[in-house]
This record gives sequence, structure tokens and C-alpha cells, in this order.
Amino acid sequence: MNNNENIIKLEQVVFSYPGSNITTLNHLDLEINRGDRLGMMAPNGSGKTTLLHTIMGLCKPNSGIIKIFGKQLKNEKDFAPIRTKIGLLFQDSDDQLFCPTVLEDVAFGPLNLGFSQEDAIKIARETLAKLGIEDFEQSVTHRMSGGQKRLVALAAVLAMQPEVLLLDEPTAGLDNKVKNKLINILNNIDITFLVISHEFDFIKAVTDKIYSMEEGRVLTDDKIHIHRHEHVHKHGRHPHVHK
Amino acid sequence: MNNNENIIKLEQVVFSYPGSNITTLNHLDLEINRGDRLGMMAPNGSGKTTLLHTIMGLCKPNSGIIKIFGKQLKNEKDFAPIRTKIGLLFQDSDDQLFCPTVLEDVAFGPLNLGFSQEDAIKIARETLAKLGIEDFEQSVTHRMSGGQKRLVALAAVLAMQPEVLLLDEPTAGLDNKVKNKLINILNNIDITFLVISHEFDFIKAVTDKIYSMEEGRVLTDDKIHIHRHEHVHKHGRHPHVHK
Amino acid sequence: MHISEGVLSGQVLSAGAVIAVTGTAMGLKKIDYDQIVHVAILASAFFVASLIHINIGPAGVHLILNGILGLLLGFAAIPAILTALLLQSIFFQYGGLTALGVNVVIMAAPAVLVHYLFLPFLGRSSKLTFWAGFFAGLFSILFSCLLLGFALWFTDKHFFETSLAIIITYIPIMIIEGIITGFCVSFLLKVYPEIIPKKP
Amino acid sequence: MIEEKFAFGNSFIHRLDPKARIIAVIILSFAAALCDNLNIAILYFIVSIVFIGLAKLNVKDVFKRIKPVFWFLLMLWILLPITFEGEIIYKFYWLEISTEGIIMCCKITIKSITILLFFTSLVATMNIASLGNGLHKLYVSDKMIFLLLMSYRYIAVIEDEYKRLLRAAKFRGFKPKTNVHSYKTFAYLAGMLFVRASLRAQRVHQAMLCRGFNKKFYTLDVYESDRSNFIFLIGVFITLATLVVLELYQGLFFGN
Ligand SMILES: Nc1ncnc2c1ncn2[C@@H]1O[C@H](COP(=O)(O)OP(=O)(O)OP(=O)(O)O)[C@@H](O)[C@H]1O
Ligand SMILES: Nc1ncnc2c1ncn2[C@@H]1O[C@H](COP(=O)(O)OP(=O)(O)OP(=O)(O)O)[C@@H](O)[C@H]1O
Ligand SMILES: [Mg+2]
Ligand SMILES: [Mg+2]
Repeated sequence: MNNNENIIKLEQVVFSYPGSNITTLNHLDLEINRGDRLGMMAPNGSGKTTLLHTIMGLCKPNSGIIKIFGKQLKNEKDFAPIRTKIGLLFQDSDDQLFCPTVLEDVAFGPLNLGFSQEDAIKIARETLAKLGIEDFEQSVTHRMSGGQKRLVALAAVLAMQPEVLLLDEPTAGLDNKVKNKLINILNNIDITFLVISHEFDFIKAVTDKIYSMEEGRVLTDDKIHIHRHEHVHKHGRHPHVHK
Repeated sequence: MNNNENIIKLEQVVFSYPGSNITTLNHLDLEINRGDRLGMMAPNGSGKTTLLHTIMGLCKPNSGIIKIFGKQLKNEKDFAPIRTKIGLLFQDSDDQLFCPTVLEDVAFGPLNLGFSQEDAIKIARETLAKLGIEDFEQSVTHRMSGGQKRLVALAAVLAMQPEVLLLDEPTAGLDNKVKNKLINILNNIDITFLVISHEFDFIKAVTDKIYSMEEGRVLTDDKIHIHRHEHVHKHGRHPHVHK
Repeated sequence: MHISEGVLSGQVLSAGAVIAVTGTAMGLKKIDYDQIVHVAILASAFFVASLIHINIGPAGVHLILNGILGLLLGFAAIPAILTALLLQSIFFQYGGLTALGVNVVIMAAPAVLVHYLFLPFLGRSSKLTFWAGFFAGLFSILFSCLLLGFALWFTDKHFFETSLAIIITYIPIMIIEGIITGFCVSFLLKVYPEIIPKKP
Repeated sequence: MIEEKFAFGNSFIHRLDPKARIIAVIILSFAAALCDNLNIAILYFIVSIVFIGLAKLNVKDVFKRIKPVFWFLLMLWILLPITFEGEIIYKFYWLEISTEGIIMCCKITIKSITILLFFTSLVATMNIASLGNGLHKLYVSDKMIFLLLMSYRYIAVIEDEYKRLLRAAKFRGFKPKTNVHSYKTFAYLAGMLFVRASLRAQRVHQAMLCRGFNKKFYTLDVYESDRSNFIFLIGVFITLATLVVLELYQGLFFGN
């Protein structure tokens, strides 16, 4: 496999939310190659979620070029087929699980891809089994815990058999057990991915490179100074102040 | 100040959600003394949020004793005046902010406490200034970033001048800058608090003692084995597997 | 605001069902596939808002808020209200199946009417917005009451006094719905004007 | 709040195809609603009790469920006999109680409870997914079914949001009273619900697009039609035909 094959390429992309005068993405460049396992760590509001939505064609850039699988994408029509090949895990699983039962939710994607009813169910069951949550098949999503929902949402995305995964803060609010399960899954999956997280340990454990964002641009320099809080301290009432 | 003064005391509290056959809190004991800076770290679904809600009188225990400020509380009437003295920061700040602007939101509490319009606004402005977010005064909350919302929610709670703070995962989804700001605020505030978090570094930086929960009980032993993920690793496709 | 099962005559029930089905079909036609999630989740919000409990002196009432839903959705409010009422009957047994059509008409017709009457006044000035909202809330309940009264009266002329009694008991609710709708519309316009549709 | 208490049972009715149950509930309810004879109405009531028995529902839970109706009926019993014009059977100062009013009350009471019991035994015994499935097979518009399923899905989420918002307000000293401040606060809470619903709708729509949604809704078929559905519907038709004939020729049977 050509390891330098460009899967996603953004060139000079500019985007600002309608009605806002802030340029959220400002002449942004980004390349994701097949086999990449990228991490992204950047402050709140720096535009990480917006970036993922732009890749998926959910936010239409004001200017710039988006190339996916080597083809330049311009309008809704170009993006529609691409969306099934890129799996986006949303920041809030409740946004992503909208069918009555877990099985239907996971089968939703394959059905849209044109699989028959039986095949879709078969794919859904296999995916659930792969993540070790096959017991939830008939559960009603809104009665599940945060961690369980996150795994079901991941199953729903994986059932589309995407070529790239974009994960938006998959670990927020999860305990270490589920976090380790996720680490495990990501480390054993053969897929290109970009994961956003605020947790250094997690990102470090699953990715090869860590990017950041600043002023609407991606910083790819491997030497980015990610300020890690190495010095955990016990303290009194007036501790050392972090700047 | 008597440092051993009991502020909150739970004795043998049993609670299960109506319709559920799981005992979420199972003969739980907990003591919070004036000046305590407690951390709590426990798996998803172990009952941390439920515990905080029980302290606030939102979940009515099946049996057991709740004493706050030395007085035993039994029904809604007993709890109502207590709630304004205990500040609870919700797991999701969106749940806490419902007024049109930030200033109105922060002034909402003081107004309900009977302060005049001017006084309430004055208190709100002071609190915002203390947290360094006075510029957001006229902002609309749902257009703010996650970190900003969290700080506004904290301001709304602090404006009530509570004697104890209960913080439910205040750092989930926050970047390091805001996290450090929170650490700073908590370390410089003279208030008793209990903070729930899944992040060891954060808890370690702001608290003196770390508790955990298991089988519906609080483990106060300082020697609890909190599994810390010390060994961050770079790896290939088949890394060491975490159990 | 519901008419219970077993009260209305066959003619009234079928008239209600026919109008409701036609209205729903019209509403569905106006919803395109990009808006359908929006309508569905606003219907959920409408359902939940109807659980909000408000004090009037010693008594309490639940909000109705069909006025706001009408302002926000126009014709699409008809299927949204049908959805909410059907789910209500599934979960709580307020009303059942036969009166569903009539109940949809009672709640949805005023909602649509209010949309065309009051939406043009929203956003002109903060005072006008509040009062447009106030009257939208008040009139939607008033119209609903009148429709309910008509449904009873058509069933049996003897229901006249009963209808009158119902309308009178709803007067305080009209005023409260007016106040709440007024504040709510002002809130929405300030906080999230995108949710208010373009002028009809 | 939303507990589908009756949806998860194991009885003859629970195993029926949703389609058959929907057809049955519609014809039975309308027949009962149109019935104009107290004696026949009582027969419909007995049929509805049989259905509750067939579904093996807990009587206490069923009673609890239809309780709201009793409040309505109570109001009716207070209001109707004195406001309904007709032959006066009792006069207390200016209060006049009419026979017609009383008979009307009896009819409405029996009929409304009957229709609710039909609904409880036949519809409340499915979960929403099956209901959607049944409606789909009956050619109800896909958009309508989608609206129903989606709306159901997010009611619990939005209700949670509302509860937490109200809680937060109470924590900050808010006490609901009869005054403008209270109404304004509730208006803000309701407004916030609509705002958050709309924002969530945007995200859900995006999530659907990401999963290849192309303006077509699919329903997973899990029920297979077997003979019991057919037999059930035949049974319903026979019962119904008997009752209708009885009502048409009531004079012969009840002598009035
Ligand atoms: N719908 C919207 N309309 C207007 N502005 C928006 C909208 N969504 C986001 N923004 C703004 O765009 C900027 C980038 O937001 P984005 O959600 O991409 O940040 P993020 O990096 O994902 O942050 P977080 O770590 O909190 O998830 C923020 O300043 C935010 O306020
Ligand atoms: N309203 C409810 N009804 C029934 N069960 C509930 C309810 N809320 C929570 N539970 C259950 O109670 C248990 C404790 O939930 P709780 O929210 O207190 O956990 P937590 O420790 O705060 O978890 P997390 O880290 O995910 O926030 C869980 O098993 C949960 O499924
Ligand atoms: Mg984000
Ligand atoms: Mg919690």
C-alpha cells in the first residue's frame, strides 16, 4: 500500500460561520495520508469541530480547495458519496443515535448504502460483536449510559466500513475502563484516523503524530509545544500559580 | 475556625432510582468538614452524580440520614433553604444557563435570594470579574465555547456565595488553558469543595484527598488504588494491550 | 386541551379526522427532507413544554404553547402537533384514538392561524415583539377553546352551557399563555433569531 | 417519565403483528365511539376487558394509567347534569339535574373507558419501533412515521434537559410563584428548550447526512405474518358484526 497516498487534502480553506465576523478557519492547509494515525489537541473554540465538519461538507468553505480521494469536491452532490466513506464520530453521541433501537441505528448506514435488509442486519450484528456490545442489540439507545452510547455510536460509524475515521473528543466524560477499551479498539483497527482530544495520555496512546490548531490554521510541526502538566503538586492554600 | 466542623454528613444512605432494581447508593457514609478539598474519581455509572443529587435533596433516599450544617434534613421543605448555600456545578453547563445574557444568568441567583436589581447586578459583575470573564457580560450563552460556558456556570454558582461547592466533572471537554484557570480559581478560593473528575492530574492539583466509589459506597481510604496510566507509549500497529 | 373519548358524535369525529388528515398531508408536503428533523425535535420540545407546570394562585396548570409552535412552524405545526398528541396518548392516555383528529384540529388550526396573523410583527421592536407574542399566545388558546366549544355544540345543542363554562375557566390560562409566549418570543429573538422563520 | 410499561410482555397480543393490532384498534374504537345505546356500550366495555385479559396486563397498572380520565369524568359528572338541558328529575334551589344529563354522563363514562382500554391493550403493548413498523405496512407516509419515531427518540433527551434546567433554577433560589418573575423564568426555560431542540436538530441532521441518508427511510422488518394474525382479525370482525347487528335490532333484545 502506498503509504503516501493522499486521502484528504485541504488547501487554503477559509470558513466563517454565517453572521459571525470571526474567520474560524483561516487559509488552513491539511493533509491526511492513508495509514495516518493523527491526533489533534487544541484549545476550546479553536475550530477543531468546524474543521471536521468542513471535511464532511457540512460547513461550506468561503474559499479554498477540498480534495478527498484525489477528487476536488465543490457542492452537496460531490460530498454525498464521500460522506459514506469517512466516518465521523460526533462530540455528543445523543446527536448520532436517532433510531429506536441499537440494531436499527447500526443498520441505518448499511441500509442507506443499498444493502438488503438481511445483509444490513448481519453487518450491524458483526460490528456490535467486534466492539463487544452485541448484548445491547435490542436496547433502546436513550436508556444507555454515556460510555455505552459512545461505543454504539462508534459501531454505527464502523458499520459503514469507512476508509477514514474522524473522532471528535471520543473520551470526554468516560472512565478509564471505557477509555482503555477505546484505546484497544483504535490500536487494533486497520484504518486511517484523526482523533481530537484534550487528553494527552489518550492521544499519545493511540496516535503517531499530534497536530494542533491556532488562529484558524493547523500546526503540523511535530515539535509543537504541547504544554503538558508534568508537575502534579500537593499544595497548601496558596499554591504555585500556572500561567 | 474549627477545622473539624461537619458541614455535610451522610449516614447509611440507601438510594435506588424508582423502577430500577439496582441500589445505586448502598449504605453510603460520607463526611465533608469545613475546609475540606476533596476529589472523587470513580467509574462511569458508579453513582457520583447521584450522590451529589442526594446531598442536594433531589434524589430522596430510601433510608439513611442526611445532616447538613448539623441539621438533619428530611423533606423538600428542609432542603429548599440549604440549596442556596451549596453550589452545584452541573456536569453539562448548558443545563445551568437559561437566561438571555450572561449577566442576567449570573444575577438570577442573587435576585431570587431577595437582592435588589442593582445589588444583584453588582454582585454578578463582581463575580464575573473575579473569574476574569467580565467581557462576556452581554454575550448569549449558547454561542460561547465549552470552556467559556463552564466559567459562566461557575460564576452563576459563586454569585450565590455558597459555603460548599460540589463540582460534577468540571473539566470534561475543556482545554488545558481553561483547566489551568480552573485549577487556579479553585486553589485561590476559600471554600469547602468536592470535585468529581476522571482526570487524575486535575484532581491531584486541586484537592488534598481523593475518594472513590464502589458498589454504592464511598471509599475514603487514602490508599485506594487509583489506576494511573503512567506508561504512555508510542507503538506500532500491535501495541501492548490494556486490560 | 383535550376532548376525551366517547363525548363527540360520529359526524364531528369524522369531520375532525378528515380535516386533520388533510391538514397533516398539507403540512408534510411543506416539510422537505432537510427540515424534517427540525420539525420532529421541535415536536419533542413542544411535548416536553406541555409538561411544564405553572402556578396560578393555589392551583396549577400545564402549559400548552401551541401558539409558539405555530409561530415557529406554520403549516408544519399540524403534523408536529399530531405527533405530540399521539405520543401523549401512548404514554399517558390523555385522549385516545377516535378524538385524535378533533383534538389535532383544536390545537393546530389556531397555531397555523396565529402564524399568519402575528409573525409579521415579530422583531420590529422589543415592545411590539412582546405584545405580538402575547396576543399570539392568548388568541391561540382562545381559538382552541372556541373550536372545542363548537365541537361540543355540533354534537349536541344541549352542550351549550357546558361549552360556555369551559371557555370561562380557560380565561386565566389564556392570559398566562399570553405572558409566557410574549417573554418566550422575546427570548428567542434575542438569543437565537435564526429559529424564527422568515416572514410569511 | 416515559416508561413503556406494557410494551414488554409476553402474551398472545404482544406477539401479534403490529399491523393487525392497529387495524383492530381503529375499527373497535370507532365502533365503540359511534355506539349510541347504553346497553351495547356495556358490551363493548366487556370486550375491552377481555382484551386487557388477553394481553395479560397488570390490572393495577392499567387502572393507574387511565386515572387521568377519571378526573375528566369527575368534572363531567359535576358539570353535565346541571348544565345539560332536559327533563328535570331533581331540583335543589336553582340547581336543576336532568335525566338526559345523567344518561349522557353514563354513556360517556363507559365509552371513554372502553376506548382507552382498547388502546391500552392493543397499542400500548407495542414499543414505538413496532408501531412505526405497523404504520409503514399500512402505507402511512414515511415522513409521518419518521416524525413520530424521531420525536419519540428525543423526548427523553429534552425532558432530561428541562429537568436539569429547572433544577439549576431551583438551586439558585428560584421558587415558582404566581408572579411575573416566575412566568418570565418559565418562559426562558421553555425558550431554552426550543433553542436547544433546534441546535440539536441541526447536529442530528448532519449526523444523518454523514451516514449516507438520501431522502429515503427504511424500516427493519422483524414481524413475520403468521396465521394467528389472520385468526385474530377474523375474531375481531365477528365480534364487531355481532355488536353492530345487536344495536340495529336492539328493540328485539332489550325491549325498548
Ligand atoms: N453554529 C455556530 N455559529 C456561529 N459560531 C459558531 C458556531 N459553532 C461554532 N462557532 C464558533 O466557531 C468557533 C470554533 O468552534 P468549534 O466548535 O469548531 O471549536 P472546537 O475547537 O471544536 O472547540 P471544543 O474544544 O470546545 O469542542 C468558536 O469560536 C465557536 O464559538
Ligand atoms: N434517572 C435515572 N433512572 C434510573 N437509573 C438511573 C437514572 N440516572 C442514573 N441512573 C443509573 O444510576 C447509576 C449511577 O448513575 P450516575 O449518573 O450517578 O453515575 P456517575 O457516577 O455520575 O457516572 P458518570 O461518570 O458517567 O457521570 C447508573 O447505573 C445509571 O444508569
Ligand atoms: Mg468541538
Ligand atoms: Mg455523572
